[in-house]
Amino acid sequence: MTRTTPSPTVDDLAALVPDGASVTVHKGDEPDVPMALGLALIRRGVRGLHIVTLPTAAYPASGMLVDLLIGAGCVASVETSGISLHELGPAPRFSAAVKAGTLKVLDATCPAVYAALQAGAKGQPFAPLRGLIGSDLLRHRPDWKVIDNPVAAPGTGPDPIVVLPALNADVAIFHAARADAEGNVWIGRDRDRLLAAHAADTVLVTVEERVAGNFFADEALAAGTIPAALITALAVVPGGCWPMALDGSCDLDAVRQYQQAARSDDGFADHLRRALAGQAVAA
Amino acid sequence: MTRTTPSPTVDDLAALVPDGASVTVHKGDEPDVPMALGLALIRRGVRGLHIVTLPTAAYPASGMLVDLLIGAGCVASVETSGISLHELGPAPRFSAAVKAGTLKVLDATCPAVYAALQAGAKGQPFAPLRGLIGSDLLRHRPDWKVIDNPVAAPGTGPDPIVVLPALNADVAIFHAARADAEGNVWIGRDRDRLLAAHAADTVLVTVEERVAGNFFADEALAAGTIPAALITALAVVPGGCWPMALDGSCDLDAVRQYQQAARSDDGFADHLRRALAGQAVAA
Amino acid sequence: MTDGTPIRPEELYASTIADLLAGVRNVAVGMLSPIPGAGALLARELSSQSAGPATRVTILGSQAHNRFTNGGAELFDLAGRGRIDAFFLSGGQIDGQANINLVGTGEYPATPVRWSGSFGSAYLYYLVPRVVLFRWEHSRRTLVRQVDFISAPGRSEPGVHRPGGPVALITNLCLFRWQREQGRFLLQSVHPGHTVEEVRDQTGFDFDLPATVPTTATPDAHRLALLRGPVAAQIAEVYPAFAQQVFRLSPALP
Amino acid sequence: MTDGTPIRPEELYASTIADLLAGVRNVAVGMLSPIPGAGALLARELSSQSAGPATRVTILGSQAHNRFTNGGAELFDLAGRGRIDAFFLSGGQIDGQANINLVGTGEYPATPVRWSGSFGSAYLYYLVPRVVLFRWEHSRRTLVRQVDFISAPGRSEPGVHRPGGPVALITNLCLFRWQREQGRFLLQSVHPGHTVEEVRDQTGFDFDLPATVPTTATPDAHRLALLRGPVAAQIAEVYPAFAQQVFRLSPALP
Repeated sequence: MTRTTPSPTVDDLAALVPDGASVTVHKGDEPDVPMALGLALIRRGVRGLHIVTLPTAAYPASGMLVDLLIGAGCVASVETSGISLHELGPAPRFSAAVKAGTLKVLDATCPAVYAALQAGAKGQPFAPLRGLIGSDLLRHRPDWKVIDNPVAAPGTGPDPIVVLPALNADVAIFHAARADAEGNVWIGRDRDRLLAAHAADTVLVTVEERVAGNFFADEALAAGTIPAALITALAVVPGGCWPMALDGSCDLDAVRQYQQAARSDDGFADHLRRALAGQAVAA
Repeated sequence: MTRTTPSPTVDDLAALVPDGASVTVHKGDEPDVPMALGLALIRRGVRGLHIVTLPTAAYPASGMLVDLLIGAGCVASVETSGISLHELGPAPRFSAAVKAGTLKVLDATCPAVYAALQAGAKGQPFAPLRGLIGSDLLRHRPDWKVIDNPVAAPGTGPDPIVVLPALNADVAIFHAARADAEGNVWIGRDRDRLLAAHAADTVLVTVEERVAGNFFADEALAAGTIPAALITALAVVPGGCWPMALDGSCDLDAVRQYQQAARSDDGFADHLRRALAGQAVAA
Repeated sequence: MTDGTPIRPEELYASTIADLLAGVRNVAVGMLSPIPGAGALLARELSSQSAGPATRVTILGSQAHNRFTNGGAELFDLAGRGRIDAFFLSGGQIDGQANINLVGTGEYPATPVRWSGSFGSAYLYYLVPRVVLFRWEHSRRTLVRQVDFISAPGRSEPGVHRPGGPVALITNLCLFRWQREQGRFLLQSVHPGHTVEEVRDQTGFDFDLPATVPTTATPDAHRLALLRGPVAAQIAEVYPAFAQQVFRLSPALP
Repeated sequence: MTDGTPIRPEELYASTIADLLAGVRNVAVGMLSPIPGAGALLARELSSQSAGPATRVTILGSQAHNRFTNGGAELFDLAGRGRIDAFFLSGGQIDGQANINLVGTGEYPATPVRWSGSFGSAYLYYLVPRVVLFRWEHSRRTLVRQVDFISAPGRSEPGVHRPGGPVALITNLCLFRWQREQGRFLLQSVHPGHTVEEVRDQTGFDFDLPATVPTTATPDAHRLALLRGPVAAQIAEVYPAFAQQVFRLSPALP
């Protein structure tokens, strides 16, 4: 098939995220952080997002992405097991918003986010998970229920266990190295992006490059591929996961500069203005 | 690390399967059928196996493997969503054993086998699954329970759903193309073997060949790899999945000959004698 | 009849299946289903020539028509998510309530005749909106008043989560439409060369019978060309024996 | 002291951690855990020189020490299966019941000080048999009578599935052993240069105090050589800044 329509841009992708949408982002130990798309969302002025971190945003670039969206006023609530700038310290706008009470946080634990998304990806209504009982996480999550294990061996006494409602985000956003001509996206052994694609209704992906051929023609590549059928829209955005690089390294100086700036409202506003301008120039 | 012990043989692997063990085998649309290991189990005279097919053994070679084990008297019970010789027709020893009442069958449906094994692989006690209600499968599976969906929205009326107890087999057995020097096994995009390896306590693998290097050094190969830590023992058995070939094709004539022979007790006994003798010569 | 070759029954059934798949976005084809596979591929060819949405076909066991990368569970996961719009089931027995039996005849568990098993039916029949039942042999042996074992029921009690279910039953005699509200089959059309009486004689269950029953539409020249051309070539990858027999197509050398 | 360089606190803590991991088959190291990582790698080096089972180390964020191929959930799946024998947790606050708080101080949810979040603690603390708590800063600010938010409790009610839990708490002053039966910490040893009084003054919770408290054993020359050699080289892959600072090791050029 020949493509008759021009390739979408990050702004085309951002236009597909409605106000109030729930959006999954990834933990950022892989170059999966869709920073360019995040800035496009800010530029488009999206409001009221519910961000779900899969299961954290606690590596420098992922923490910075979520912190930027919070600081820019795009986010009403987050469900997360951790948000920070990793070894650089706390995420400043996240901490400030929590303190100010302007951000609702649904605190979770990593395997709970996975289990809920896995249930969502399967279309099953819930997933059981050990642990949690006696924690304040559970106490503050009325959506999580404790039931008596229905398959416990008879006569063994009560066996309380938590069940988590399935989680289906409206939108999954992530970056990846490359897509093929058919629109399949290669992610290697980072299965989390495949999980997010299965669990979300709309899947928006930025890639470094689009290559000829088809990953399914090579069984080695096929093993690490998200099929095109799961992807709603795809934009080629080289460097779209900056400050991460494709080798998984991160420009820590850039994140440090962000962290410095974001300690104050004015500093953040100034940083954001420059970031959006810089991206506009680059785009 | 240098290897100081000789590589295990299929018979070494068969010795690790105790009488009465539950054993997973795969559906056989990939060259994953451990025929040589199955014959070694018959040779060692294993008894009382509980075979779990993941989720069926309904391709020619997989159906033949399970049928051979049943015919040889190794199997007390099967949990399956389907056993046949695919387009060649029924699996003769399976059908005969059911009719004779000498084989207990736990009839299942494919996603139930997956869901139960996935729960087992996660160490969670059960998994919910839609469907099933009103079927005779459910009626004959007292281990499957119907509960009221504990996370249903209030005021929406009862929402019955089946929960399946987690399934952890004692042993997983399968064939694969190759292992690396560290003992990692490459399976490509056939995730079912990875699932079986996670869900079983003992994992016995035959491979066509062992290659130098490490699959984790190549992110493309890593994406389709079972880590060595999950594998209990590994034997190099070229052609270990015959009558399948590594390209996924199957020697249908061989399966047809088996099917003809296995229609009678004598024919089966004769076939088995020759198969074991032939393998002993080859080994 | 592109080349004057008579229409084969397989071509008639595949064409009828393609009609039932009109407008479908995602259709999956399970094991041992060459005719449904051909029907699905025909629907895809037709959709690519229409203004509507393209039909995507997944065929289990195919390399060319299988983009799954999450193991054998992926089909069921997608169905649970409502992402499989159409699927095919069959049965050793099918009854008038659209219950299907893939397990065996007589008293379970020591069934005198044992079939292979229920496969994914006890799940997909509930979840996939358009399930097409296909059973070549139309007889009182196969289409029974009540199945001996319910692998999957045709309908469910109120309150049971059931977005999916049967839409039609195709046999070598006719096409039945499933009436979800009434819970009964309706004779929609009789295949060329067969009669309503024959259907009535050979069917073990009651069904609704309109005053006039049309003849099942045969594929026109365009459809036959598609079936005998691209569809035959594609189905040969998974079902070489079928392709050879029906379309006289030998498998390509590797 | 292989080369006369004084023992650094990080080396003492890593060596103490290695003692706590003796005989462990599978240890996993989570995020932001360079000292636990060094301790685990030291335990692995020691195990490879002993007759017992080899210790396998998985370090999140590492390429060389990560064989996971099933996504981020694999660590938790393995823990659920009982296949992770040891793990490390910390806390902005830790109390005398071994409850840990990774969320923040004050009244939840608008915590005046907000930390990053609970990560996997509310699961792994229950499932992993040997959880080692490590918190560098030993003060009444960090070791409190009662945490403001329980990310994960130190113990559970009878009937709650809990094969795992804490075994010890290491700080910059001492090593506490957790007594599961009593539900209390016991002061096991005090680090060189520090005193029992200092520990008592700086600890916000009650703990059991034996009549005599030994000094924490410092790593011998063999251990120091391992730490400064292979362990330093390996930990530098994940924590280059840490390796540079503690072991004066610059990251290798790619």
